[in-house]
Amino acid sequence: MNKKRDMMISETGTQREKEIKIIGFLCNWCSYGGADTAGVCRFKQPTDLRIIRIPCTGRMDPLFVVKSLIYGADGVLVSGCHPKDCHYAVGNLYARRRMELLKRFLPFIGIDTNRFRYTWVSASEGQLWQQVVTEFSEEIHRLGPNAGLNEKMDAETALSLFNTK
Amino acid sequence: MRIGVFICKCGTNIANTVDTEAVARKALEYPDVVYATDYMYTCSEPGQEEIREAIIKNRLQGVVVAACTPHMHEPTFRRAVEKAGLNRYMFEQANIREHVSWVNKDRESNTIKAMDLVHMAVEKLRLNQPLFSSKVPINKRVLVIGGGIAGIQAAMDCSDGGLDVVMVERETTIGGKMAKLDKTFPTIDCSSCILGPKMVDISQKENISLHAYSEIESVSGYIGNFEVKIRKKATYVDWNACTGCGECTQKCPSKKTYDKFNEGLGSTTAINIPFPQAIPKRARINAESCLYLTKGKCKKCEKVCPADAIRFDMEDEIITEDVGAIVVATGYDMFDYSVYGEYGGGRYPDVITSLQYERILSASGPYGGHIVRPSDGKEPRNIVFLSCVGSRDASVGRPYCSGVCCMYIAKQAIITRDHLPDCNCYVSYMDIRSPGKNYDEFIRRAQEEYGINYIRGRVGKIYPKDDRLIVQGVDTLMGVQMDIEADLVVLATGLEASEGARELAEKLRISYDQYGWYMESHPKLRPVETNTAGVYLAGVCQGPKDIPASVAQGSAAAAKVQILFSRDTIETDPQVALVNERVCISCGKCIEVCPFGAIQWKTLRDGSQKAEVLPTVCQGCGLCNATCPPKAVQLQHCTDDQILAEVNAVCE
Amino acid sequence: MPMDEKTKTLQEDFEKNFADLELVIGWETGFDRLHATPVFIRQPSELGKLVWNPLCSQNLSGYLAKNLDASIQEDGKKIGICVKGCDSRSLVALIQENFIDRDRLYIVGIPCEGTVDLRRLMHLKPSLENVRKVDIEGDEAVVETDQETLRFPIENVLARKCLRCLYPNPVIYDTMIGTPLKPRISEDKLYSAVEKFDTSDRKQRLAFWKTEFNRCIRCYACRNACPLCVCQDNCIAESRKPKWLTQRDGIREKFLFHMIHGLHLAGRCTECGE
Amino acid sequence: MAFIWPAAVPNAGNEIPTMLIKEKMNQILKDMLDYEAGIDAEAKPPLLTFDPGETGI
Repeated sequence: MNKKRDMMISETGTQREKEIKIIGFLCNWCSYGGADTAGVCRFKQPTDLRIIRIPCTGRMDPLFVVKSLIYGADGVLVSGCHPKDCHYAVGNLYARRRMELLKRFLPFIGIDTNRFRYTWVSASEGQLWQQVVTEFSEEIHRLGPNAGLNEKMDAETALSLFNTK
Repeated sequence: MRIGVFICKCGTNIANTVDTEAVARKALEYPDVVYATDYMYTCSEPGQEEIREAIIKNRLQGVVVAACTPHMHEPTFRRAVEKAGLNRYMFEQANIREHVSWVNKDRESNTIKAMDLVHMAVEKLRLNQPLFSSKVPINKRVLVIGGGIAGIQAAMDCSDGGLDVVMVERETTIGGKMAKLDKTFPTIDCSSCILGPKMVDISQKENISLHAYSEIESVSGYIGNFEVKIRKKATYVDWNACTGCGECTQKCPSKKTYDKFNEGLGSTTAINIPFPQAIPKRARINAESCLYLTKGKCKKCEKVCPADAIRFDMEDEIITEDVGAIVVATGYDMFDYSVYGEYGGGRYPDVITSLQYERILSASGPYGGHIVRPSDGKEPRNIVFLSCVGSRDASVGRPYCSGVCCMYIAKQAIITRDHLPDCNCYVSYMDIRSPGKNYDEFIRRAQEEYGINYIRGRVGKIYPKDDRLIVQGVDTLMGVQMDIEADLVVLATGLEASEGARELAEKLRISYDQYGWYMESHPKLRPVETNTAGVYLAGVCQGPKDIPASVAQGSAAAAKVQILFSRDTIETDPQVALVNERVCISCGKCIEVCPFGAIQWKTLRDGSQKAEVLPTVCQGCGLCNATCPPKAVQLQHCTDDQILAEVNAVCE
Repeated sequence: MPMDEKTKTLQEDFEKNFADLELVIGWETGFDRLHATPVFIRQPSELGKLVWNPLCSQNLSGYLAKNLDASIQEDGKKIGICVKGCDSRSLVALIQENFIDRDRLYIVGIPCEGTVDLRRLMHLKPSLENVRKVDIEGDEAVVETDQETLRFPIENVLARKCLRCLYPNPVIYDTMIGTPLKPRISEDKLYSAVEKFDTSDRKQRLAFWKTEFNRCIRCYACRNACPLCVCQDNCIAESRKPKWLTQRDGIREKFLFHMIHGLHLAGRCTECGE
Repeated sequence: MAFIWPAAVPNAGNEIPTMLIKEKMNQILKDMLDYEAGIDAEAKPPLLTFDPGETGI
């Protein structure tokens, strides 16, 4: 899979460190609007974020985040309406419990929790959105590409890593 | 599947920092993409024409447009796609302007990002299904809950608009709190003079069926097709026979019943008619205090009644009404003044609430309009009005301002000065809130013309001294402590949600805030609608407001109902959840989390129960889809597979 | 109250109430005295099979939601079920989610000293055979065989879930057999294993889980044994539409399956050790 | 290659410690919402409900 990504880069001529890809799950009513506002105001942002539009953060099953991180996404950002501002009244109230549970669970299975972040951005907060994307992208660049659980790491190397405790 | 991709240059907005040709070329490599081009202004007439032609020429089955934000032109492109014969949901829009070209200048990484976004849109489109909105007939009857001025206004407007109206009122008479008022601000015109005719209209209109002394038992169904069960509480009087002559009320021996209409000033008989202009003007027997119903003696009213209307064996009756829309106008209750122990509310007879004082002022009140002290019936020489009792005070859980007290204090003081010119009126206030038309002038008149002493400060304590009351407070403007010997103290108690408002909200599945005020769907833009389709709000139940605002909201809610009923059927939004019955394990989690009660049990032939989504009620939030363990329920146009397709497009 | 006395009172209690029971779920001695297996008794005569000893470790409430449709009330007959402390918590969790109707059950709660983990027992004494009785006295496990009586310190043979048991006494029951017992662990040390595991470095934990989950062959036994996993044959691990997991054998798929199981049990799992 | 079992996790046989995952989940929920499953038959599972007043999340 990554072969395709590298080929794309070499095709455009400049050899760059592997492209960082961040998946953003944005709620359609608030955060997607906030990202639009940031765009309309031309607030400069890094280009690593790929936005997926969902009707509400209540639609976010924590499994989407886990699957993204396991299958190689370098970072996952979930953003929705501020609590009590949800277009569906309670969607984000359910979501914040699920996201916080996931945020505290990820380190236990060895996934760096800084690769996942959830925030609340309303449709008018373009400035805040720029800040969230910029900060998160820098954080993910610092962490580097996420190997995910690629097959290459066989048992021996895993064990060697482990037994050096 | 044959997909066409259109990359919009949007003039220079996109073309400046995104290589649209490369993105179009790249798009051809994605699976199922058979046609890809970039175009100057895709959203323009010629642009849409280009899409239409490309669909026909290349027999496209789906279209991806990479341009601005879907919030802007998704409807436009969907119509264009529909005009060309495709289903409007076989379309995806990638946002490469606000999210790409406008936020970064690096042309090369912008192009890569645009390619990825187009790839994600293509992957999602490959899993899109054509969706069709269904038409559901509307039952053009409206239910108005609450017979106060807001409810009356809503019912009148709907009825004038030719709609059948069902009004349910909890008390025996409509009129709500306004019927208890003597005069209304700022024009001091008599409350029953402006309310009475409207109440009579309600009773005389053929298309309004009034259920007084009734409560909502249960509400089921959805917008356009609500089924409401109404509990007609037992009045022990057959209202068809009763003419409201009042003979029984004279002869009834049990005189000690709590007079709810007069807020407990004086008492009334067990069988009573609240006030002369009551609509419907019918008697009701109070089961707790009627000698026959409690001890089995008496039955005097039965003997005296000329119309033989007394029915001691009467039971509650549940009736069902099918309606298409519901207007909630359940009004408010006054704050319980006994919470402020230091004011002696409930302990000293001469410390009364403002509503009790209204009854004292009112000609149909217990004292026939003469201002006297409830304790000894003497005319007061000093009256102190206290504002913000149970408002703007977080310590008693009422941090909000009730909005109307400053105005009605001034009105009550002015009327008092009219009745008793030599009676001194003091108003202890924190701030004066008089925002309406002629409101502040009214307060100014109270101070200057009627010589009412406005003292800025909060009263600390009220204690009796022989037969008078010492009101201990402070005058912050003069910087002195003040003690007034008052004959009568009127507490301007704040407004709070009416008792039972929360239970009703749960039945209607509308939400309310922590004070019990009902939640409008948008505080500024949609104040009379709720998040539950088909349920509208009017009056104070949505938040403290005065009579003009309540009437305005009554008309607004009626207008919303008219809009809803202007069509014979409702077109449902097809982006709703759908249950795959073979996968559903009947765990009921979706029903528990659905904020709109859009999912119900459906019993299959073999008796097993599966979840079923009502397309008209579902708002498409997707909570059920995220909660369902076996993923039996899928939000159409945003299914798990479609989101996973986009995730996989990025993660490769 | 010693074990065999508990067995007797257990049988008597069910005998007494068998009139309004249609089924009694309990344990009986398995193919040898060292194993106990669940038993479904429909005739009062079979009540003699019921037994209670430290080998009855299976969580019987699992059968209620998954196999028997315990949510529909038939002719007023109830289902009798024996539950230890941990099993009763699973029962409550099932009732919380309306999988079972509480008044459809006649629950007999048994405060439990702990169940013996046979693998640990075999680990200590591989040559163990023709066992006659296994008992727990104080903090020792007593295994009587034809030849000798063996005594093991309880920490070496108890199942892992019993070593950290906070609820030996049933949280829900109609009758209780025996007197309540003291929990074997205090509240704060309940998650000591997890806290200790958290101290290791993140990379090592990832490697540890990758190695462990690599050994998983996705036989789904853990899912089928879990009393709260009621999706059974509709599990998204095996579903084509929506396609969360493929049947490909790879660390990603296995890892994701265990995440699905874990996340779906979040806030529901009662650590019954099944 | 003998697999050295981390002492932190007492384990009888060679089973995969899946219960560690569930214990961690329960620990988080105990800290976050002070909730324990299977204790109160009327309580609603935490992820099936919400509390508008809660902070810190």
